[in-house]
Amino acid sequence: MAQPYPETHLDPARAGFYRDLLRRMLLVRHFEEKAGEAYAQGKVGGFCHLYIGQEAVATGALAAVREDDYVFAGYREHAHILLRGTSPGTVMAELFGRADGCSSGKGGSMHMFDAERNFLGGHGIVGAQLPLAAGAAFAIKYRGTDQLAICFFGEAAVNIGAFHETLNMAALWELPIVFVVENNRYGMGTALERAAAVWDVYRRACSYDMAEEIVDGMDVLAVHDTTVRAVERAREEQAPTLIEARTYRYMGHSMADPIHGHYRTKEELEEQKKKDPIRRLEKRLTAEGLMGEDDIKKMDQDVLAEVEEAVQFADESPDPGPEALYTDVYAD
Amino acid sequence: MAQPYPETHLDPARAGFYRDLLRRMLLVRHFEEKAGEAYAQGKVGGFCHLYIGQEAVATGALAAVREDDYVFAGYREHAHILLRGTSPGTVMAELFGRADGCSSGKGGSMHMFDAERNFLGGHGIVGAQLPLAAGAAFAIKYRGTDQLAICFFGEAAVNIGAFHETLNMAALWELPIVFVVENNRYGMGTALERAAAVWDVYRRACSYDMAEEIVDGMDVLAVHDTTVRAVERAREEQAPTLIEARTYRYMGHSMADPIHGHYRTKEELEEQKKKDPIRRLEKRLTAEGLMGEDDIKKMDQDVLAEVEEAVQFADESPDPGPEALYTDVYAD
Amino acid sequence: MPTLTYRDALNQALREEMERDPDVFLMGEEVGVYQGAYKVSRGLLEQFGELRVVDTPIAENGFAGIGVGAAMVGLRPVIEFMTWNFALLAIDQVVNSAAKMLYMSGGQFPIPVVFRGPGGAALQLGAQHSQAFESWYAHVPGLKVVAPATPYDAKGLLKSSIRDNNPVVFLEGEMLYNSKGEVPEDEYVIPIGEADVKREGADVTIVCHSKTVAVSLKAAERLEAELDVSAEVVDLRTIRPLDVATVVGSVHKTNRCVVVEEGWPFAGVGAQVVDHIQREAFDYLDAPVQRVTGADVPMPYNKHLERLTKPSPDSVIAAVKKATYLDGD
Amino acid sequence: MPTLTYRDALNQALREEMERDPDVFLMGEEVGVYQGAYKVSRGLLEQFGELRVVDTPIAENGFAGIGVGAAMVGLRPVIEFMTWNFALLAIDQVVNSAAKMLYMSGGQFPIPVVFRGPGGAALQLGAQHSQAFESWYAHVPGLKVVAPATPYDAKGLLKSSIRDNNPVVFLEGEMLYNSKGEVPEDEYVIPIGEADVKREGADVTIVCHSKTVAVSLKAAERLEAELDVSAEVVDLRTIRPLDVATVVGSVHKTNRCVVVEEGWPFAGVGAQVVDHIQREAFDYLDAPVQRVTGADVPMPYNKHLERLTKPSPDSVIAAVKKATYLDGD
Ligand SMILES: Cc1ncc(C[n+]2csc(CCOP(=O)(O)OP(=O)(O)O)c2C)c(N)n1
Ligand SMILES: Cc1ncc(C[n+]2csc(CCOP(=O)(O)OP(=O)(O)O)c2C)c(N)n1
Ligand SMILES: [Mg+2]
Ligand SMILES: [Mg+2]
Repeated sequence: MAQPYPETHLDPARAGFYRDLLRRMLLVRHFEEKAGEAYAQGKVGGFCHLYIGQEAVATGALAAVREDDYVFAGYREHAHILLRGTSPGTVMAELFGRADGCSSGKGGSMHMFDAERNFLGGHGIVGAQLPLAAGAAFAIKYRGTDQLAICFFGEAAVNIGAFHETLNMAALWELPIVFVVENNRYGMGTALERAAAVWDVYRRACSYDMAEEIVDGMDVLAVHDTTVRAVERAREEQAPTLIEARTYRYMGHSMADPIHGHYRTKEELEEQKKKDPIRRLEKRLTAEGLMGEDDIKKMDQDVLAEVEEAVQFADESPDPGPEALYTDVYAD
Repeated sequence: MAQPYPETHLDPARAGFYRDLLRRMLLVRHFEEKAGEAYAQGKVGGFCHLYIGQEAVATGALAAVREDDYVFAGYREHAHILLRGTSPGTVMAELFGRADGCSSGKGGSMHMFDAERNFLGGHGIVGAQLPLAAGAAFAIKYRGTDQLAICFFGEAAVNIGAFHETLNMAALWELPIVFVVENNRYGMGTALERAAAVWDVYRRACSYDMAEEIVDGMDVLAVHDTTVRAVERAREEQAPTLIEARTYRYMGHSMADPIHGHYRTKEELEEQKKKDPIRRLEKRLTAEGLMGEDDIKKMDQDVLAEVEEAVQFADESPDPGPEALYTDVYAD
Repeated sequence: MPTLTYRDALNQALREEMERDPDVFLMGEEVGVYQGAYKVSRGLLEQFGELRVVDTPIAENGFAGIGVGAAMVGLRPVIEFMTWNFALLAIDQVVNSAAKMLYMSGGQFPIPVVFRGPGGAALQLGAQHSQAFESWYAHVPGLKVVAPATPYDAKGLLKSSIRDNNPVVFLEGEMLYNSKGEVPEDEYVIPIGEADVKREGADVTIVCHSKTVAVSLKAAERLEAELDVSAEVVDLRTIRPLDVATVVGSVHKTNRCVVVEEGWPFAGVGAQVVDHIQREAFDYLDAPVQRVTGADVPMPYNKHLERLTKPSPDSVIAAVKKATYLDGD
Repeated sequence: MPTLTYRDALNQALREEMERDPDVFLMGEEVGVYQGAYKVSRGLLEQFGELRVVDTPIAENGFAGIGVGAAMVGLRPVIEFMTWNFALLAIDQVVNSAAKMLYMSGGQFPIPVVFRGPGGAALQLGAQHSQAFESWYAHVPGLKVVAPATPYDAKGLLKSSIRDNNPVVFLEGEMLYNSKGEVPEDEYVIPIGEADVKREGADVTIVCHSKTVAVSLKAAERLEAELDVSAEVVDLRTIRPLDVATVVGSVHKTNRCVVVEEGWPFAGVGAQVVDHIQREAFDYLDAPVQRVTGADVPMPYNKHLERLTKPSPDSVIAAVKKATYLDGD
């Protein structure tokens, strides 16, 4: 049985890498904060699911994969596409529904895509991305390359049939795929314990003789190391892995939902925020002398400026014209 | 981990019970043989999935439940409805599509029902009976009675989403239900090993912290004892059980399919037939002096006569009239 | 008469039927602790407890089947789909189990289950969350399909649906939940299968249901004011069984017809309505029946594009002009 | 020209396209070792190996999604559903993933996948195994829907479907697999979206597809012989996009029309065809368009009852009589 991952020791030679992780997490955090503001201003419509609190998971995991690997996520995917390198302006423009958005304004918050960067969505039906990602992994096997597919989903998705069907086929066919459960404890207002018969999500791997990993999802380095192992397993042994990353969301399920209330207390939320993944990495970097407080402040401001630019870009991007309504229904 | 069940010792005081089990298995065997003949004569249409070889499973399991328990099965359910006590004539008439059939000739081989005897089908979509049975178990819990639901399905059904969703909810909500996997090694022409990542089907219970049992499905007494344990668990602890019964089908998947061929050899089939569940019980009963060979012959002939009567009954039953086409579409 | 939102009218219907019949229970995602994703079930957990207001895992196929199974043994489940988009995962249980069980069993197992939740588009939810499936469900014998437009109809029809001994697909509208209307204090039910003339008129019949009723009424007002065209607005309320007599009766009077719906055009509800009219009112028709539907595209996220996909008073008026040869063609 | 069964014509199409393009693969239940539940894929495993002819577990939603995912990264999967009845479990991936991906991604991800298998009723398979879903799929923008009636059409259209860059729902007929017809030895394809006049005539147009084409042709022969009515038989071949021009053109000539389909009546394909005709040929119509459909009931098992549910030459002739006012009403 896998055990919660112990805190890693920092290696000064990798300071650049750590700083980069911090920068990425800050980017996600500030981007999401701005997205939330823009939502409140009515610039973003529909459902908008923010990633604040969970930054370490996608940041750590995606730092472990290559550009030519395929990445799939659900509807809470702003972070994942940003971490693939899609420009924040393009992502923000999609939230604003604009022509320069990563899905040309047609997809919105839940349906972001970037073919060039192998980011394959952005899917709104819980669990639907799992078979899709397995399909990409199947194609990799079919072509005999050493790519892999990585697929993110919430802990509530493990109760749906698609999870089971996909994990079985992925294990049976030895597909190069990494499944990452972002266990933020709740599916909307339902606590994991009220939805799943087994509370240790990673244990579900037992039904498929699949490799399992459990990791502290508030520790970006731990997530990274764990994913590196899973990536190796996928690339070298064509064996899939189920990673459970334990994390927490600070915001409501979507911008339309309350932050706390019937299903969780304010106290729980405040308690969890003390484990903030960004503050945690910052503290470690400063404690070990790999960054100064000023460096961090500077980085933070740079990132903030980048995100503000993104908002400006989105604001200035035009709406798609009415002719866009009937394009992209069919390919030639 | 559960282990293959050791051979039980016979208790002379229960001779009547053993004889009854034998009689039931013979009824199923002869009924199915006649059904096969009738199919060859064109009296039975559509898909017709015979149970020959698997008799010990339903016979042993259903001897362990009560009349007021709810029984669900798939499309290979002639045995199960017969074992509930529905008259063979009524079941045969359904195969013939006649008005006196247990579904008034509208259901056919795959859709048999007997509300009076709490036999709730007869379902043609692989896995669909699992949530239905959990629904009946939910109703039991809702009403607070000490009934239970028992649900039969093939080993190939464990790979479909409905299996996973249902087992999770059954375990989570502590429903009084017994799941019986009739592992006859093949789903149509696909061997278990080519469809499931884990070859010990009962191990799938691990994903739900559910009680598991593995049993020799060619040993009716072992199946019975195992089911008795599961029944107790359901009735007294409201805890579900996943039972895997290892068995074998002698015929093709349905009457339209080859008995052996691309997917299994004639040799394998002949080898398996040596473990015949009926011959096995007969041998034990005669070896331990609980039945004589003549008793058995007599019983066999009685059962055969009963089945022949059933065929005659079905033959003489009228087709439903054309007015039946539009009845039962909606209830009042 | 008190004024209620559509949401609260549904809540009342659920509450009253659960009080009336201990066999009625509500099951679905977030119906309990969270008080309902759209708050339709607010307060029910507190009143009826965990056994009768059941939060489920995300497992649509599973809990829909549990509803059908519970109905087989005599309970009267109300299964909430958070939205009908997610019910695609459960459609096997709705179509292959619920709709067919009575027939396959030769009449032994009626399935008194209600499947309910919001259907159709809300605002900017994108392609996977903005679909109107009424024509799919209405295609299937064994199902009844109800789609009320007003709080009054919602309450009366939900009560009838719960009491009905057949599987009922009950389509609400996320955009309707906040809409208000008069709802009597005294108990009432509205029979399934009866259309309602929401506005009388002489020159053209506008057939609609659910969200498009308000659109059609708005169009009718403008038609009267701007073009002196008197439009009769027929709200189907129930899609299956369809109240053909009311629709055809109206066309016999007006001789012209426009059918409005939110869903996609191909084989939509409107196509079936047209089929009845052209067959049963052929000699009364002075012009082809026109249809107004959702645009034949997956729903775009951008709000301007989204608006273009939806039936509007303008598009209804344009269709009426065609049907009355006022469009100058 | 050689004569082939519909089954072998499909087999040839698969084989030729797999030979032509290494990105094409076949996946589904029993397609490999078992040689296909209906033997459409006979010999393909032996020729192309396990990576290109993939047997799956029973997991329709899963392997349909795997097909869509593989298509997202450029393969051209052919996903076989053992029958379309079981595809209800996969319909979320067909509708929410395959049909919408291109649009949601602003044109970035075309989905060149073919979903194929037998649809409609065979003989005495009962309610859960005897359903014709073409109007459901045709309802959905983003999908193409093809339903060939002859070996020639089956081969040419399957090849086009595999080469198409969009998700294609390809409906075969279990009852058609053994039917024979001429199929040229030389390579050919048939464009998606073109109806085919299977028989020319002057007095009435019979619109049909798939299994009902043979029924309609039989009816047409008898109409000629018995009633001196000359029927034109239009085989839609593709349901979406619908070849409205050919249908309406024929009705412009004959002024009367009957639409035949195997599926249920409410919002069936025929309803949509009627809608087009009454709108685009209103002034040409001498009588209401009549429809012949499957009976509006779940499929009964009993063979006599089953026969009553299906369109037959008799029921088509009765409808033609109505459409030509020869029925004495
Ligand atoms: C099949 C399906 N059912 C229901 C929903 C509505 N829904 C959207 S997100 C969600 C909760 C998912 O929780 P989880 O998987 O834990 O992911 P998280 O939102 O916590 O990131 C639900 C029920 C949906 N989108 N799809
Ligand atoms: C969802 C679904 N997919 C496919 C089928 C076709 N089918 C019928 S039985 C069967 C094999 C089932 O095998 P198993 O569960 O092992 O039961 P057995 O037939 O061996 O008793 C298949 C694939 C079906 N009925 N339902
Ligand atoms: Mg969660
Ligand atoms: Mg089996």
